[in-house]
Amino acid sequence: MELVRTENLCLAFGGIVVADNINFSLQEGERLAVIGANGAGKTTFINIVTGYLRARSGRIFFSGTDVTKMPPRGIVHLGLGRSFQLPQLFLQHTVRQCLELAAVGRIGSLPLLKSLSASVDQSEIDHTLEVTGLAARGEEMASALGEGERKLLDIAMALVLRPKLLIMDEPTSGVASEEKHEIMATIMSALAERKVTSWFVEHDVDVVTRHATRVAAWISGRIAADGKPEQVFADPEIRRQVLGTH
Amino acid sequence: MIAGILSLIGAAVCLVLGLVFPWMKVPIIVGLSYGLAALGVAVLMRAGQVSFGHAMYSCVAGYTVAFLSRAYPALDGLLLVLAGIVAALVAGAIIGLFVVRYREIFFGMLNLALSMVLYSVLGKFYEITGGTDGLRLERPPFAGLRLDRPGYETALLVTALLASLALGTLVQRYFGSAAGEALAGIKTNETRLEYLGMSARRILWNGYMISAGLCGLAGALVVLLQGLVTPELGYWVRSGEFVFIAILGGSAHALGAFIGAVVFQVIQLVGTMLLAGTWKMLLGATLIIVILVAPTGITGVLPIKRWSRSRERKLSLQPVTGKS
Amino acid sequence: MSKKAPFKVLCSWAAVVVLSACPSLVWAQTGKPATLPLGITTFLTGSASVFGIPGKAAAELWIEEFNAKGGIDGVKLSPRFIDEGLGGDKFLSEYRRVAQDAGEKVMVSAISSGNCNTVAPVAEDLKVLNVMWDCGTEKILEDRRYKYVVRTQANAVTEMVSTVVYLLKTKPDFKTIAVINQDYAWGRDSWEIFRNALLSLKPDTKIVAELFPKFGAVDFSTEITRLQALKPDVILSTSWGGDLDTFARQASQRGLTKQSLLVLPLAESSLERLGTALPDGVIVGARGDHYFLHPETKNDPKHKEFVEKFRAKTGAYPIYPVYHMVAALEGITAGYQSAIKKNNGQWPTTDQVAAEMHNLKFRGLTRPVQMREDGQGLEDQLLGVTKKVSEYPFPVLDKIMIVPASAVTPPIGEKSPEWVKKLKPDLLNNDQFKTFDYGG
Amino acid sequence: MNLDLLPLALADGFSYAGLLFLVALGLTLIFGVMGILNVAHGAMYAFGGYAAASLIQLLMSRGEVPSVVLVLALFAAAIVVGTLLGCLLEIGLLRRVQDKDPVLQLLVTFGAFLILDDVQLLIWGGSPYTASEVTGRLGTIELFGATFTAYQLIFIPVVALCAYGLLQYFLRHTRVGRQVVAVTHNAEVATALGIHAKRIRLVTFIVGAILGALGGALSVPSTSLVPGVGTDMIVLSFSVVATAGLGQITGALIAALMIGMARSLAVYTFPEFEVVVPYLIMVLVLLIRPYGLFTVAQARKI
Repeated sequence: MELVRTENLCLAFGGIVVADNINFSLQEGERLAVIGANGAGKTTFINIVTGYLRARSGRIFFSGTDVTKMPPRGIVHLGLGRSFQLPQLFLQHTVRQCLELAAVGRIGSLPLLKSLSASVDQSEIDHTLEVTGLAARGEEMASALGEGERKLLDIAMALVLRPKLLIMDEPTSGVASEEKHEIMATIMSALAERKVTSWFVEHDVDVVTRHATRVAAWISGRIAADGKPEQVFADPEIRRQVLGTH
Repeated sequence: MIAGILSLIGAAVCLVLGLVFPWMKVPIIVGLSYGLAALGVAVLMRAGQVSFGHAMYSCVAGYTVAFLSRAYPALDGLLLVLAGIVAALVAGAIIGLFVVRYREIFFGMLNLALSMVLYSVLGKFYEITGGTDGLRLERPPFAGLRLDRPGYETALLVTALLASLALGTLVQRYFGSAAGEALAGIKTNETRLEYLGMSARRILWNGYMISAGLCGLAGALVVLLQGLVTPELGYWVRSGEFVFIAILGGSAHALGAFIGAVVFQVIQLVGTMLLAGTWKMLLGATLIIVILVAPTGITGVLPIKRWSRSRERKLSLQPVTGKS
Repeated sequence: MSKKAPFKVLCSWAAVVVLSACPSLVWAQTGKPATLPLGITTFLTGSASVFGIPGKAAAELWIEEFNAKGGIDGVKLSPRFIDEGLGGDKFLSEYRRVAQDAGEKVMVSAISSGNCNTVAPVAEDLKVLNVMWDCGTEKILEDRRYKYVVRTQANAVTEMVSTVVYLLKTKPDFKTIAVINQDYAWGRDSWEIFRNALLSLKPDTKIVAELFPKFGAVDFSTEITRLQALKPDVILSTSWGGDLDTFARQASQRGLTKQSLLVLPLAESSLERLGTALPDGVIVGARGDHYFLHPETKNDPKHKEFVEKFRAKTGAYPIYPVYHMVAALEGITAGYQSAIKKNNGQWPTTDQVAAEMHNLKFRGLTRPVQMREDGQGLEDQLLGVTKKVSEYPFPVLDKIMIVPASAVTPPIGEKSPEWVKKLKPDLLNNDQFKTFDYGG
Repeated sequence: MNLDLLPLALADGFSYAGLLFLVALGLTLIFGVMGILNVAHGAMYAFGGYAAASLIQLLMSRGEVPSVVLVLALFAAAIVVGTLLGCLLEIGLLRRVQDKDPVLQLLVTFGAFLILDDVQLLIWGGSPYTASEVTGRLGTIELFGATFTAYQLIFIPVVALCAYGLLQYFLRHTRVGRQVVAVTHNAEVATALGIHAKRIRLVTFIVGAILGALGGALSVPSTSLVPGVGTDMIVLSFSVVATAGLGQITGALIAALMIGMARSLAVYTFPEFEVVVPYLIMVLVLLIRPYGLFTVAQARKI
């Protein structure tokens, strides 16, 4: 079924158009890779879809519900997880506590007295630590993690919410290229195991071709090309503008 | 657990001191009330927010106590305390709705402004509030007993001690709980909280209520002790003293607020003896030194922090199944 | 700890019951002490330190001399000063620390009516003699009979009624009056008394404005502009300290003093500071018959000598809080001495001294003060109008009138508000009101 | 109140606003550049005032002094006090907490304030200080049938406006001023551009401190200083700065006028509200515009 649909989504900051009348749709089970130069509007689009930014016009649906005016937390409860280009962690908590918080989040904002005794399924957290390869770091402070591990923790927190769709903003940026594949592999297997639809921003063509079933190429606030990786990468315009190769 | 034992010992010491040297009762009760108020401020510090107007909740509670007790002199002291707390909670709930939208300096300043409004209004409407001289109240019955001053003060002392122990434990539990962890999350990353499906404002609002209630209790106790309430109880400098104590003690553990309060009282005692009128100098110096040397406060540098961390985990997030 | 709590409750309540059973922890009196500690509360900080610090200086000066002369029957006084500026709970803590320290002691407290309100019941409960040395509120001693609390100076009623008397005698023909007082109990209560007294003695007076700028205000421009627009014949202000200085200065700078007659019952304490800022003809009071040029006692050696010593110590002429402090100390020591006499030479108990303090005549530096059974001191009132003279860099008081307290103080058992309303105009024809001209 | 009193009220509000603005200006400048909300600013005010009063009394004791000298003495006192305290605080204290969380920085200045407040008590004691001579020299003005002192009605507002103009010129048209602005926008970049951020911060703080001290110095001719003047002044100027929006210079001018006028209108209409007015305005403004009237808030980058 259809997970995300946007209708005529528009947004501009000052003069710059960051979302130019976007009609976009994402089906359950897809693995979408988003490519495009910096400032093309990839992250902005994610921010709009996840409710962090308000579109000037247009509508957004998530698994059938109109979420145009919903704050992120509302959409999250409908089953949308998100990770960030700069990992958004609780640096003064331990890795496990971060995931525990995510678990609490899934229960939802509790009334005060309930939350005093709210308990969390640790086995779930242990499992998530396993699949994201953070099992060994559970008791470390999040601030002690390396860049790659931070990315993983960022994603692990999203996973604990058991999302239908996980949007990952450059999950491998700032990671040494030899690590990239390994990290992507870990993530994708974790997602596959839970049948989570994925949508990730990625620059590395290899990574994209290896993990994506669909590619959307962004140019200045528009989706310039959308389709199977081989098709999109075949398009010379895309090669020039997005990948900067000939 | 060590923290718990420490607090019990502390409580016992206070009680003994109060019974052996009657004049000590007043400073001890005042000290405990400062501790409770600072505990309230410390709750917000967990979320990285510092309020420079929380004395207003002491003030709200204090005047509630005074008005009630003047209207119904037979009303029991314990009931008055409760009434005070409730008033502070209600005020906190309403004001909280607005101020939780603000962070850092703006949060601090808005609280400051609100407390100054209250302070000025109380000082102005002489017919109702007694102006800057405030309202006096006769010694009410306490826990059903008609007590003379020594007995009454002992009763207050015991009440203050029990309240401090109970609330200290509760707040410590709260720090360790899901809500408490989320509260601490506000300090580091609100965006993430939002993307975990939680409302930072709602979490902070809960914390704000708790802090208001604690400051209310503190105010009620002081007013019952001195039989007088004045707007000074809500002046920004007093709020500043709450913050001072909370910073001094640190927000790593609930015990911090009370340790801070003890230090504060000692500074005041020593200061007034050595420097007479200029004892606040010592406060200033201490504050600066603490921030330069140990910004996380006493509980931040003492090993007590680690105990509490391991303790929090056990307290709060017990595994439903499997290992921890 | 939740397990331990109930047990704690038990023993704590046990403690409560025990303590409430035994009367209260007063210290058994064991004969003559080595020294007699005096817990003196005074403003060392805040705006009221204009009174507090001279008061402290006076106490130090007087006690030093008194001890040099041998103290009370060999017992030396040892003052312990408490800052009223601490305010509220902190002040109370300090007061208790001194008041409940081991051994006999006398408390001399306080300047602020608010603090007097706080300590009076405490002292009574602790059975410690407390001498209120400067606060004005008459309510304390009228609302309740105290065994251990006395006041060695006049109260607001005596002060205000005598001010009304003086005003009506010097300017009988005014129509309108405005008031600008500090916004706290003294400012409000003193106006209440003044207004009622004035209206019962001169019912046709019209009150055109009642302004209560906040206590410690630093600018009265707006109020003064308003008063200029209203043009009242008389402007009353019972303010003191920085507030009074600022108001008086701005008023004379902006010519308000030319337009209306200023009545400043507390201005004696500002005369020297204000210097030439205050024009001639302003009515000034002294909260008692305190004035370093007191027509009857300015040449009295005791008074004269003290004024000189005080100037040498502080560089300023004594103001009324200084006289109040001396009066309090003279009163206490006189109380002890006559109690010792009655006790045929033995050192008296606090109760005996307290009893003495309720019926005693003693003299500070000016006219003697008569203590009444209700613990209220009868202190005559001195007022005058400012006059610039060459001898001093600030105005002196001319057309001085000394009003005997007995004529303007409600009798024991009478409540001031009613009594003031019952005042009759023939009060003004009282022949005891002595008047003196400057240099006369 | 009847309308013919309105001009009187406005005249009062105008002169009151002048002083308020001077103090607020220093506070907001320091925040704009250093991101520090300087509680010790109240101490600058008090020290400036006491110093000016002492200096003038000293001069007066030396026999006849021309009015110009007296007026200059006010400024001299403010500049000396501001520079000394400014250096002391910035170099001795604020530098060490530069990269700490703003609230901690605020608390450090609070500590400094507590100390300075008592130092002032030790130096000048408890009795009121003034320098009313100056006001007397400048004479009075008849306006709408009331007498005003030229000092309050004209001198203070003029000085306030000059201070505003000079500061604007300094920031816009001088090298150091531009550097200050650059540091305000982005200290890192500014440093990268070879601007000596450290020095700029020092300069700014001193200028701010002088403005605070000047506020105090200009208040002594018309008022009496008593212990605790600083304490009230801080919160008052806070409310101006917060109403305007932290770091907003022109905003502070407008906010000061608003509060000044509102206050004096209150004295004529609801005297009871005189004291509450500034804080009421601040609360209302902050509730409607969280970051003050003239600030535009920016979203957090993720």
